[in-house]
Amino acid sequence: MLDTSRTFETPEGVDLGLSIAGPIVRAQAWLIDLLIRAAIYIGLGMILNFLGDFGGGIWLIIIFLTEWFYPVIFEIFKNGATPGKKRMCIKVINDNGTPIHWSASIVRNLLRVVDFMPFGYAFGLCSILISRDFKRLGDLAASTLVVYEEPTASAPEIPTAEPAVPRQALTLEEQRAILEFSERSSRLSPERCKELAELLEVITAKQGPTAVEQLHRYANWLQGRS
Amino acid sequence: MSEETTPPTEHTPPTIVNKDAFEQAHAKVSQLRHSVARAIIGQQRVIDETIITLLAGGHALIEGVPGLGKTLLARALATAVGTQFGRVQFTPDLMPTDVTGHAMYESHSERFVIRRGPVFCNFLLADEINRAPAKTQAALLEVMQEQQVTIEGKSFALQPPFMVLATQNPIEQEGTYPLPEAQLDRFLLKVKIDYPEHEEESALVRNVTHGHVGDQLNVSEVKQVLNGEDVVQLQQLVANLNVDEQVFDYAVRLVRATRDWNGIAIGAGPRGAIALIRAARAQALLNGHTFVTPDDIKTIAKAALRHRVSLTPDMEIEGIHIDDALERLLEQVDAPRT
Amino acid sequence: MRQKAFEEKHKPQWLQLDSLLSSLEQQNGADNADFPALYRKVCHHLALAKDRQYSPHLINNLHHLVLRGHQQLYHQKKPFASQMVRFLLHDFPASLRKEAKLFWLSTGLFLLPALIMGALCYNNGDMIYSVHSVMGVADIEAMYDPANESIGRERQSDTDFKMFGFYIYNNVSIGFRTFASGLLYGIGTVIVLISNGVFIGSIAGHLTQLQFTETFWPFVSGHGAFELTAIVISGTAGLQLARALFSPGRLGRIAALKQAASQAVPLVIGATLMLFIAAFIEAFWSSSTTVSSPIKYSVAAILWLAVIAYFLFAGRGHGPR
Amino acid sequence: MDLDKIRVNVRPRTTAQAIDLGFVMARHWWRPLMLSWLMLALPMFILFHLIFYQMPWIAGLLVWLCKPLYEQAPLHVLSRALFSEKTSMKEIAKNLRSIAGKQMIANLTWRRLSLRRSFNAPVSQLEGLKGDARKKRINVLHGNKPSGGWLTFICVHLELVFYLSIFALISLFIPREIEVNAFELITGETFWIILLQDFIYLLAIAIVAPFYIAAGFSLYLHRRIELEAWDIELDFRKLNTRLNSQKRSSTNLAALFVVCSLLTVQLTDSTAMASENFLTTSDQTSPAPTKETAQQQIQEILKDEVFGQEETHKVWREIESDDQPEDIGDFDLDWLQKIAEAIAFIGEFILWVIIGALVLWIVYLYPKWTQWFGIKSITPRKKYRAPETLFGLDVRPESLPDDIGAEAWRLCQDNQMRAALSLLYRASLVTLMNQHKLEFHKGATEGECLKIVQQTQLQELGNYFYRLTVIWKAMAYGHQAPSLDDMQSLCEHWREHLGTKHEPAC
Repeated sequence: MLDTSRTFETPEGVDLGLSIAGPIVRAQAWLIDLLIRAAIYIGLGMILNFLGDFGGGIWLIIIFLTEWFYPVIFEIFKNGATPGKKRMCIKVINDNGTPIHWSASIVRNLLRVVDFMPFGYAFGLCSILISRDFKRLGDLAASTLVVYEEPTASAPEIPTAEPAVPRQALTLEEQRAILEFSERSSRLSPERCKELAELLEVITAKQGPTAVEQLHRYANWLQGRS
Repeated sequence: MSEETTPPTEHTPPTIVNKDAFEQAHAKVSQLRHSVARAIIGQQRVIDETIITLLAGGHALIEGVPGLGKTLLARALATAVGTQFGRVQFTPDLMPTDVTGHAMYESHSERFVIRRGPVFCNFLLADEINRAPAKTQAALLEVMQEQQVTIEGKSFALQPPFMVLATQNPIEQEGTYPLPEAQLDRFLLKVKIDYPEHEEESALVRNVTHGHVGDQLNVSEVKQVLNGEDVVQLQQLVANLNVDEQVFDYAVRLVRATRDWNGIAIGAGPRGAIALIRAARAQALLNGHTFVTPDDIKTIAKAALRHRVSLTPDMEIEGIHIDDALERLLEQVDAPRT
Repeated sequence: MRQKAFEEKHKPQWLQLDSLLSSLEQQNGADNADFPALYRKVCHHLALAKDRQYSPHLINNLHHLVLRGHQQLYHQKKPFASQMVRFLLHDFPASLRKEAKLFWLSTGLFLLPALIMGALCYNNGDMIYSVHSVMGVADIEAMYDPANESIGRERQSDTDFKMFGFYIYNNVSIGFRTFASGLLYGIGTVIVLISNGVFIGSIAGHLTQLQFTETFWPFVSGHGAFELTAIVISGTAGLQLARALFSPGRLGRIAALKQAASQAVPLVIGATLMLFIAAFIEAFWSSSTTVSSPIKYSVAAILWLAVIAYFLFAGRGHGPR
Repeated sequence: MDLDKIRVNVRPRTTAQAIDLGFVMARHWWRPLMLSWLMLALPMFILFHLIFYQMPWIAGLLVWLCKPLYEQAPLHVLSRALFSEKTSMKEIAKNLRSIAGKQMIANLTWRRLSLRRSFNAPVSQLEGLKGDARKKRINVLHGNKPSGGWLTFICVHLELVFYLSIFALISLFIPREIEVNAFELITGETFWIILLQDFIYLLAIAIVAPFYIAAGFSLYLHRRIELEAWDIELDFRKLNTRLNSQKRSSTNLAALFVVCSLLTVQLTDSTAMASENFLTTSDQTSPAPTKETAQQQIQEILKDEVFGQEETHKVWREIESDDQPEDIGDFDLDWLQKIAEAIAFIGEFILWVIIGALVLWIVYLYPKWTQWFGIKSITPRKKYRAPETLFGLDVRPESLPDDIGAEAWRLCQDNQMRAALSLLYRASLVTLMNQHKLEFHKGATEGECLKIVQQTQLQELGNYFYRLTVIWKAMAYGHQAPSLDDMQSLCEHWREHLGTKHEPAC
């Protein structure tokens, strides 16, 4: 099965899944960061321009610091995400699932120089395309990952219906499928709902919209509504 | 939390400790000390603290560079108590099931057989616990807390007495996984082993090399002086030793002082005080008192607190160790009032 | 247990963990004694929910909670300031001494071309044109020409600042590149080291031959202690990467590289700090013309001795814990 | 073909994650995708350059224009591979015309610049829809959150990145002696150089193509997974199979539903009349490698902030232009200049002060430094001040009665053992502190006090104090009252050991 997620077993014996972020979304995040940095440089440049050489020196120092440490600072203090990454809902973590720390962040960001070579992050791109976990060279050296930070979704409501007990014993997985059907039914077209529900004629013994209704009733029962 | 004994409610009338039973117990403990000390030259404080942990029914974390006789200590103690000894060398590739045990399919009998891991013993030496990844550490820590092992959904209670001696190298060494601070609480005491004094060291070298081929550890000098039941009885007795209100108060004040002590970033939690009292009771038995004195508290205070507090950055910058800070704290906190 | 009942029974604990995590994430979590136990419980809930195939959104939410908990529990918080001091007084010099062989290799790669080019340029006035353009040489000559009035004038503070910014930007970038290009099997590092050696050596030789010693040597000797050493240290770090790639030993290449990178970090950070110091000296001290040459030379000698002593002796003990 | 045989983990994903899955798919089936792409692209490249060898820039333009044609075959391969079906290259070659020729004119003309090309391709190619039906289908699939635009935008830039990178790499390996630089390679005008440019362009788009196609297809797939709940269908079907295991064949018939609609390859030539969204404004692909356009477009794109990695260079220019005072403006800014100079001067001063402070600090910390440097340091002695209370006892001399022994004995006879012992113990401490100048800390316990006393040379005093301490501790913490005899002895001997010198002081 091809997938973009990696699972880690925590010390507590629970599997945690993380979705690895690929090149497109990372490029988008990088673009946003680039625009932010450019805006800072231009804005500051205009202000510092009035201070002559002194301003010029300060400006250079700021550019230097920002160019090298902008990602580092955000990754350490802002939970692994620069503003661009935050906007794209991705963040950097260590590849054992723990938050990124100083030395890893510094390694992965200093090695941007190599990733950038020979032009426009070409080496980094090749590395991302080839490596299993979308890692650029900096990520490989620092053992870091870029993953999606999935926001918690609010609970989808199951259409209320009179609970009914399924006629046949269902395995847990099947119960979950019925629950999921009910949860997602509002986002499916009615025809498609009907089609799906009719697949389960063996249990519902019904056709058409009543089959959908019947599945909702099972779902209500499965969820524990009395 | 099985780790904690219920602290006596206020104004507990002093329980009457049977004098004879106590004298017997004290004698046994003294024998134990001497017996263990035969194998381990010097390091009397380390031996005492380990015995205290045993008597208080806790677990000890021993810190020190390799080669200072940690394994010997655990083995000597196990021999003296006449119980089963288990040892696990923690390595980066150690799996939780290597510690706890696992179910194996036996093809000829066509059924699953539970292979018990090394935790099924009375004394477990978890060597270099910080070399194993967090997953394996967590497995051991859970066993320590629950005193039972779950394999394939079945629970197996461990036979008391059960004690874990976990050793760790100083954190700075490469390739270690430090125990999460919040989990260190599970250890009653953190024992520090330092290099022995000069005479002690030469005695040690003589002892190890005399009449031996190779450098196997020599516990033949150690005689069995107790058995498992004795230990359980001793633990009972220790748990019933008298603690005066003032001593309780002293322990609590010490722990509270760690929380707003200038120089300590994170103070000890309530479990710190509980650990202090538990260990002090055992210390009292070692000293031959039927009651706990502030001296007992003070003697074990550093061992009971050093893994529960952490220093502020500026203290660390000044090169002050946790023990120094605790020492100052102990000097400053008033001993009990009468 | 049905999902609804399960949710109702454990919801308070989830909410508690959630708020605890929020406060921990804001780094003001005061008392976290309950945290591991609570976290463990919720882990258990997640495992149960997965096992009982409760609805995906519940599993997702619990998963998210556990993920945050995992990140907090195994997060290593170390105070930055003490780490920094520890780094300066122990880690940095100690890790350089550990890589003494590579350091000397790096020094050789830098120093030999510099000496050779210096000697060649000193003996042959035209030699410099083989590595520099005519324009470049003219610029440099103009800069250090004692007859040139502009260098005799004390520079203003604001110019100093501008140069400070420039030096930091330029030097540190060179340092970083020297390190990072070690990832190309060391080729980049070697090229940077040699070319810097050639560049500096040729200029030094050429200017000495032109008798511009009064302006050139006092200028470079002071900050050179930090700057040249830092470049060589960056080179050492780059060579560490290269070594991991060439002879990964018993590890895989990637694993060896990771290990080398984490070992090289102290060197890179240290070199950066040294380049900051160098930029400061270069901008505010070396450029000063009111200070006479003997003073500059003696300060330079002190700085060189300090740097050497630092790397020889600092952090020999156990280091602060 | 069966949904059960699908090779990806079917679950709803966000747009970005769908694209990522596309990249994973492309990586996994890299070889067949690449081969089927080259199958058409390479011959056409050669063909165009043979035909237009006099105007190679036209050939380059055509190579660019025909990109959608090459993408049809990989898409076909991918859609079959997804359901575990292998497609041999021979098969493709045989059906090349029917696969690649589908809706060719539309693809190469008004749909050519669509930003959502790779998303929409499966609709026309795999579902075989055209005209209004296709348009409707596309609208349904995109819903209210059309996707695929960013994918195309970024992939175009990736092509450009690879294109320029290859040049950069080449220029790295050209020895200095040969006076050819990368810039001349990019801007050169001779046939061979343009051919080289075109070939490098082909390489660049070849690297990106499989990923682009697969990512677009994955986007399309996930919209359908979301709209049609494939994952639920899979589960339901499994459930059905379990309950109807005896009638397995019939369920398999039903299983063909989704898949058929997805993968029907209609072999009729398409002259689609669809007037779909036509995005004229997009800069949809990278520059055609003709000499003018290439140079011009590269310049344009490099101006784009997206490619602002050149910003460092901009920086340098800014600084140099800083030197020109005219830039500041016509109005008089001398005062500002002066302020700046003042700030700079103060700043420099502050920096020196900081340096000085650092040096002082280092000197101040010297003892600790020595420790860190491995030299044993001398721990500074703490200052000692006699405490006023010890164990909560008032231990100032003034607080004591005159005749301690007698007073204590009186308390004993009143049966106030504890008070008596407390008095004796307290008085002893006071005497020890004041007469013998012993140091007790605030937090010193009885045991520690005893140790201090025993360290003095006063053997008898030590013995007495030892007895007192033991009895006191048993009383205070063990609630064990001492015998009257013991108390009497203690009270009587108090003066002998501790009282004599104390008396005159009072």
